[in-house]
Amino acid sequence: MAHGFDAWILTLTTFTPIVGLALVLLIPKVEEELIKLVTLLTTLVTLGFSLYVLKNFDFDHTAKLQFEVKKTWIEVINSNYHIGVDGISLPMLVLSAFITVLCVIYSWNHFPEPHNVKAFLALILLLEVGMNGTFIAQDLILFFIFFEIVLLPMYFMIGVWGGPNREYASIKFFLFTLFGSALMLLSFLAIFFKVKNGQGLHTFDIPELIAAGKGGITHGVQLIIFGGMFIGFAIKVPMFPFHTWLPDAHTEAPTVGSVLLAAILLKLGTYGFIRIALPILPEAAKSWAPWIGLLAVIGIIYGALGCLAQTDMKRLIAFSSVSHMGYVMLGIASLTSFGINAAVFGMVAHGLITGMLFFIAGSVQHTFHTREMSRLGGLLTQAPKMGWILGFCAMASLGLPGLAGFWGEFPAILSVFKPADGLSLPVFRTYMVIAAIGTVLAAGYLLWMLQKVAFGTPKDEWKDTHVHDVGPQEWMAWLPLLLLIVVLGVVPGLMFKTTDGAVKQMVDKAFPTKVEKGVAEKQPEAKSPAIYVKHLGR
Amino acid sequence: MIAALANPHVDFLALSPEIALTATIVLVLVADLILPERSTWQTSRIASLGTLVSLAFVAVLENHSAIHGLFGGAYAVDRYALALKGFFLVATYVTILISVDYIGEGDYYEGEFYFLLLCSVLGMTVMASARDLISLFVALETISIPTYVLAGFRKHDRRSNEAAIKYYLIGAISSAVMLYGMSMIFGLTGETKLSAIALKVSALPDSKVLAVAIFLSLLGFAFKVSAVPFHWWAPDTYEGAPTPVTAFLSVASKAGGFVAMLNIIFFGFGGKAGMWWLVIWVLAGLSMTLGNLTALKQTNIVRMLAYSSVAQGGFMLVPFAAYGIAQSHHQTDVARSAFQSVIVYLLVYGAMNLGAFACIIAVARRTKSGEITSFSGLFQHSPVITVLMSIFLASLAGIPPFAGWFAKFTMFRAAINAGGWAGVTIAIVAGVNSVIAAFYYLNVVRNMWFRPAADDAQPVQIPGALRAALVVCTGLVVAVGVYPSIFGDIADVATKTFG
Amino acid sequence: MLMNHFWFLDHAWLIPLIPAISYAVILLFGKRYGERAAWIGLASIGSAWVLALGTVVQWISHVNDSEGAEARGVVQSIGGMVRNIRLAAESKLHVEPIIHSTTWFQNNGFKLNVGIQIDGLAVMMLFVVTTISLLVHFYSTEYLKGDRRFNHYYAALSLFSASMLFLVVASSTLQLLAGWELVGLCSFMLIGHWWEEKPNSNAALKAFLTTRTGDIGLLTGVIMTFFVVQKYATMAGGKGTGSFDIMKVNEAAIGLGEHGGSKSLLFWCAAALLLAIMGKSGQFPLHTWLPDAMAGPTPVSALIHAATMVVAGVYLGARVYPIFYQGFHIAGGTINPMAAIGGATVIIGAGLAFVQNDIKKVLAYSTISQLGYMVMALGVGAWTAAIFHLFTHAFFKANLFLGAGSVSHSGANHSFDMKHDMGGLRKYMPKTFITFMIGTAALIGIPFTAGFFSKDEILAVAGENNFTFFKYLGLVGAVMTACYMTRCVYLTFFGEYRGGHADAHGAGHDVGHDVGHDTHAYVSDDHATPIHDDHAAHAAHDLHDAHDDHGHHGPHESNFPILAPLFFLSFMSIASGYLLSPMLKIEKFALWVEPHFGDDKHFNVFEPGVFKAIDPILAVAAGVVGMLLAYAFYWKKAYGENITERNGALRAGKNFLVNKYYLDVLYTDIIVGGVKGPIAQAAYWVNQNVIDNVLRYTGKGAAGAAQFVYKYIDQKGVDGVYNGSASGAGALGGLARKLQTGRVQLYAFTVLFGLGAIALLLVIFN
Amino acid sequence: MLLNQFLLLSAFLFGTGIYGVITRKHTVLVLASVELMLVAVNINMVAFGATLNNAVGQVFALFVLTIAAAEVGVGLAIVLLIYRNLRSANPDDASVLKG
Repeated sequence: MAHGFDAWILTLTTFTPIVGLALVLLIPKVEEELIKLVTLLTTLVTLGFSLYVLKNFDFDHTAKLQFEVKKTWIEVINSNYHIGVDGISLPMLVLSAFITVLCVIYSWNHFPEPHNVKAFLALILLLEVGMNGTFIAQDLILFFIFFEIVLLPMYFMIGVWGGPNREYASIKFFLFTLFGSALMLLSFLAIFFKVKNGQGLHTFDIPELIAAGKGGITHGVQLIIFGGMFIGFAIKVPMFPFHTWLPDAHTEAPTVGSVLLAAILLKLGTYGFIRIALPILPEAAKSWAPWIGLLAVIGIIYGALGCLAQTDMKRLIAFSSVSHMGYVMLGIASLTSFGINAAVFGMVAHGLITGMLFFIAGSVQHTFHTREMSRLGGLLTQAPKMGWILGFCAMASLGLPGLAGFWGEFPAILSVFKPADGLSLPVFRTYMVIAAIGTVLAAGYLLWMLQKVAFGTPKDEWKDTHVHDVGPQEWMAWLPLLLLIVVLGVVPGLMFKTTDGAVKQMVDKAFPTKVEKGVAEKQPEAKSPAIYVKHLGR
Repeated sequence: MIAALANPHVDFLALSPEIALTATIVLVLVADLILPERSTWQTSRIASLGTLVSLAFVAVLENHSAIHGLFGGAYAVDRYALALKGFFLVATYVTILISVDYIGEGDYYEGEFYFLLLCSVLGMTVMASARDLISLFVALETISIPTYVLAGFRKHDRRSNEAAIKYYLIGAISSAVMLYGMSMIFGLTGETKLSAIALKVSALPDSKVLAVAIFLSLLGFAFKVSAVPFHWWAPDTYEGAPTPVTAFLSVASKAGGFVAMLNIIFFGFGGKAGMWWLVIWVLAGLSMTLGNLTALKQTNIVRMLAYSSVAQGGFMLVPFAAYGIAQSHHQTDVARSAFQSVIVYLLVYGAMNLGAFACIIAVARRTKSGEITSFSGLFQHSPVITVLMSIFLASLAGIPPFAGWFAKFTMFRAAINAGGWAGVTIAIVAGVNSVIAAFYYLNVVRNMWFRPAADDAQPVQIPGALRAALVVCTGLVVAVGVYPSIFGDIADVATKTFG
Repeated sequence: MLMNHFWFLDHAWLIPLIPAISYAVILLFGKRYGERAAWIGLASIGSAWVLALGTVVQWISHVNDSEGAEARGVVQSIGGMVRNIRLAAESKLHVEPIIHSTTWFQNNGFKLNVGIQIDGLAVMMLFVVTTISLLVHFYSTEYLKGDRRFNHYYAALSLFSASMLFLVVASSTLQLLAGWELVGLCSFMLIGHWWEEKPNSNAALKAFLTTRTGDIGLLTGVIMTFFVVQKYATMAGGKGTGSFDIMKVNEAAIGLGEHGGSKSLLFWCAAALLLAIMGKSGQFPLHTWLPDAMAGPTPVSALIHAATMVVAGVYLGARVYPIFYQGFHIAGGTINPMAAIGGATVIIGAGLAFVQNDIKKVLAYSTISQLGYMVMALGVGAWTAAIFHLFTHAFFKANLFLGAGSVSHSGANHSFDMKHDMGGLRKYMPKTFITFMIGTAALIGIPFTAGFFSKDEILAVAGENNFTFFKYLGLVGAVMTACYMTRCVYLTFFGEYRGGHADAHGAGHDVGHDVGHDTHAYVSDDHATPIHDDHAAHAAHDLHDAHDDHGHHGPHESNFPILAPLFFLSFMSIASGYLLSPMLKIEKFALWVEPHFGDDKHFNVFEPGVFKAIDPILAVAAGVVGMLLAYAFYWKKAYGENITERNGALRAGKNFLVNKYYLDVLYTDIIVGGVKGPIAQAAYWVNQNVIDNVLRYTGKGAAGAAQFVYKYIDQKGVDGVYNGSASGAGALGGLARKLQTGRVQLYAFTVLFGLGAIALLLVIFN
Repeated sequence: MLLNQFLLLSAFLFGTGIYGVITRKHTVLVLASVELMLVAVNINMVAFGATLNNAVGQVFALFVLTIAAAEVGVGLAIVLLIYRNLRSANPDDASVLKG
């Protein structure tokens, strides 16, 4: 239990945007500059809080829940306001606060069409509350609440400021996620009634539920409960059969909307798997794992094929995130701590890279007023900086070693080579090969896009128009992302160090590997000549 | 038995809320006669004050720990009854607030309006404490008859008359059938007091006649709650009647029906749950699905809300079914929690619906039309009312952080808690229905936010009383959404009083 | 401190770092320096070269010290190669590599170590890469003068050198993979240097995607190496974890190979890595990207597609050789996939080189063929020979490429079309001619040139390890190599200067140098090869060089920055051969370079071939026969003043041939005609239509499948279900609305009817 | 035996009442048939009260009578209203609200 300021820090990180929201609502619609300033200030303060959490986070035992606060919230249903951060949720929390600040900076003079600054920034702040909250919630109901709070602001953002087909896209996004979360809620309730915690009480508390273990639910029922949660999270990820809302939502959403959607909202699903589905119902997870793997792999290939068929640049990037999230789910499906570490890394990396890609797509649309690749071309000649950044992000996205994308995909593929005990090796190894083929397809559609948009000479439509290259706002919004992509790519240790402890503890408890009988404790030195490093003496 | 009737010991404190109400009714009547034509709006002031006084009495009784009983238990004023009386009175107060300007601006008989309104509320407060077949019947009729008149209050408008006649006829038939059922119950048990009936009924073997008797007596309330086979009157009456009356009908009188059902089932037929839970289960499923499906294609907002209230009625019946399932397996604690969730849903539904109707009235004052398309582009020029309307619609759809999610949550909880194939299937049907419901609620939101405004649209002004009503409703919806224990505890305390 | 014997070896990590820094500097400040960006590149690669030399010297002294007394009398000169080295002693004590690695990150008990591993192989590669890169940097200052993106080019070149050196010093397979992909990226950037033209960016895309397909193998292969180590560690009962370190991987491979156990993991790992080698080193069938990659500037082709990048595959093979050795049972002498692919590539590469009219394409196919040799050598267990051939090939192939560049740059105003714009250039460009001839000689394997020693070594060891089939395959390859190289030389330097109308050509040097003009020139060609390859790429990209202003008045000798590298490389093409030749009993190279694979008493693969007189003679004979055939075909027909008089060796060959004149006619008609005619045409046709199109069609197929999947399955199928259910609900709603008729008695009827029905049900069931 | 006859009578009356409500084309007669149904209920009540020798039956009947009177009063007022507006007492004419 944290006390003093530490107890408040997480609540502050989540609810400062509400304060900002109230301030923004009070300011009349006309003073746009003031509104922008207040919003930027609030998001910066929230980022400051999250960085405080990062600084004071005790990295030695990342498994332990830190900054933990547990207050009664609705004692009728024994659900309490239990929040805390550990190795898995810390990176996501900081990423969420970080991306929101960048979005506010980027949209300084990039406001989409109906140009209602006040409402737009208010929605971003409300969105941030939902996002931050989901990552710190340690109670099923609290998680559900924040999971759904995110829905409305995104619905309005797509609906009011979206592209031509925005109404269909926004309602589709809304209903998909609502259906998923309805089923998820039913599963939460089923767990609530089936599992008793230490004191023999029904509880929604995630750590207690994990500790309670199976709690006497028969395997069949476990499968159904996991099924409900699976659908709820799979829709959000999105995984193969439930993904059709994503391309529509992304193509119609305003730039900032699709950045937030891609960077954070998609991660709620995978985070849900890691935080709730896997640890609470390990047996069900083990019997579901091959199917999750199958859908993930289909998602990779299906997403890649989807990209190859696109003419709209942004829709192509949207399909690419279906494919990338396939890798993240593949990592999770392996049920090994290696895979899940890769999944968490993949979530952060995908957030940064695809967020950047959407930023660029937004700027391209802002300058060329179209995203049709057939009409674009020769970006490198007209706006060289933007062209090179697009190239850089394409390379990061196809998983070039040395950039963040690689550490999301490679360990995931590696972990599937040797999944947790009890999972069939041949099946998962075929997944591995397919996923590897997926990397080629990824290179295919990304470079194909790069060639169509960046290389070649500008179409005569734009031949003479003066095109202004990357502006100051854009630089301020993009530079941190680019730096992070490189830093995480070169030094993945930063991420793996934080997530390793928490993931290991979760996996060892949920999927204990059968230790060979009677193994000598001391690892016998393999019969090889001592490899000694020179210059001891000299 | 006769001796008891001779000089019943009357505990006036227990009756104080009803007395206060009656006094207000009389006052309103007299004021209407005395006051000159111009200042008849004073009657609304008196009516609202009277409701508040009665509410004060309820509060006084609330912290009186002792349970007051009258007429040998036929009229119990316990925590449960007080909670519901409080709800009815608050709902009425908000309805009055809503109708002050509506009635004032339209050419209506102001005095009579409030008189009828308060009579109906009196019926509801009596219903809350009724533990006897006769008082149940009398309370139900006291609620219904004034609303028949209120439904037809716009005398020169064909649609209002039509609403009244339909409401009247179906109402009369249902009460007749209910009485027929009650008479058979009386015949079988020889008792009218619910507690006595409960003993007798659980002693009786499962006979066909008993099953039919129970069902017939339940049917009257199904009409009031507008469960599906008996809901035909609701859409037409809601559309025809003046909007404040519709609000009153959809919230207060529907709640009255539910309270009656609660009383008769919980205190009367609890023992024989095995016989009637399947019926309620079917009613719930039908109401939800048909209500939601028909609402999808509606063009008139009030008619859409009518079907939505039919569907919400269906959602509220789910805990009843769960209660029935639990009782048939003799899990009393599960039954009690199902009972609780009905009360929570009731309270939340009341706040949401009244808020929604308040917004519709505010907008209709300027657009003069109930069509959904008339809402298009509202966001461009009057953002406040748009945000409020969106909050209520989102809450009706059950989206956090508004109160609706907690109502839906307790409903799901009751269904899953009851368990078994019945509980789970009804839960899944409810889940799918809540998604369908979200579609048409959001259709209105879509109109308001995404569609361009008509060029001649001016901003919506919200008069004082309506503004107060909106503040109350929004405050409740958001507060309960963020901190659900407000209603959660009320329901918990209410159901603790009896076993 | 400098004098510490191992300073260079310890700080070898500096070598990749310096070019990386120069990349960053040029990228950030390039704009301000303009042309002078080249000097930053040159300075960085120069210092890297000096460091590399330091490592070479220290490594040699380190090896010799551990040799003990016998190796006295070794004369070492820092600058040039060792001239006269006395024979080393027989007993070979293999020296441990120097490894410095730090834990990069930890993930659940598994530590990823990143660092440097310096041993003979690495030192050799460091030397080759830095030397060639230095020369190319110097060469490019002249060749690309005035190019629009001059500093971008130099930035990419430095990045390439950095990543290649990073790959070379890698101590773990994962680090090797990182370097491998970075090198792929740089080749993408450099091939697509003039990305305005579609063909160039197509070529760049094709190169990246084909190598990327190979990288599937690398990705899965590296993963398998991790589990090979884990299997070996846990096999001995230990609780060890997997690791990517190359030393551990090799140990585990040897261990698993020896102690039996399931060979399938090793086999699949070897197969996967072989796929990677095929992709990167342009082995059959993934070789089609290499000729297209000639769209890039010539120095790039010289550096990347001749000397360094393409050999990365062979380097990988050498680095984790035990995996292949055990995985493919190379010791058993049976035909293994590696040798088979190598052999096939040798023949196909040589065959295709025959029919090219573009000098760079010829050299590209010849590189493919030579790479085939190296892979075949690895496949037959001739580890040292393969690496030695890599060493020598880098020099003479770079020499040839730069020579071709010089010819095009000054001789044929930027066209690489032998048939059309060249011929008789030896009169105009004597120096380039001499260096080109030396390079060709080395390539063909004329005695006492580098090629002769290295190629001969491969064939000798192949024979020794009783892979006789591959030995003769190699010989046939040698014949064909000689043949096509002579043809190339003849067309470029002998006969009349066909670029006659170059002046007019020169004059009309505007941008309108349309592509169509080139293609029709081939109609008149005698064997009417339907060359529809991407020659357009060359013609198109020429117009970039066209803008350099130095007055184009017909072919003339290139200036110093172009010629200097050529001289150095031709010197190396000869001198580098003398490091390892059983004939002359010199085994210095083997001594220095052979790696240390743990206790290698069972690895007989490293014994340099026992010298048998027959082998060199055979090789020489093959070379001479090949040359004579081409000579007979061209010179005889051309009657021009021929080369043989001036070159002693050729004169001897010619006299020999003249006596067998009639035989000659037989040869020309049957063999040359046969070889040149149908086989080559068929090979080329197969290559263009089948393999190349297979790749192109897979691309198109994928796009087609994508269209289908997206249109039908995604939009119609999956989305259809959701839209369908939505409209279905709507329809149901419409229907339900009809129930509400508005007639109150009908309502009453339904109420009472419903009531009656339910009551009836209750009666029945209760 | 006596009770059954009463119950049969009341059931018969209840049936006719229902039939009348559904088919009569004049609203006032519909109201009359509703009254018929209430009469059936009263018979039931009184019959049970008598057999069980319990006064509550009659008390209930009295309540039903008074409430029925009030109900019919309101009903007739509404019917009158419709007649004044639509000039016809046929319930089918009052069906503008539908769908």
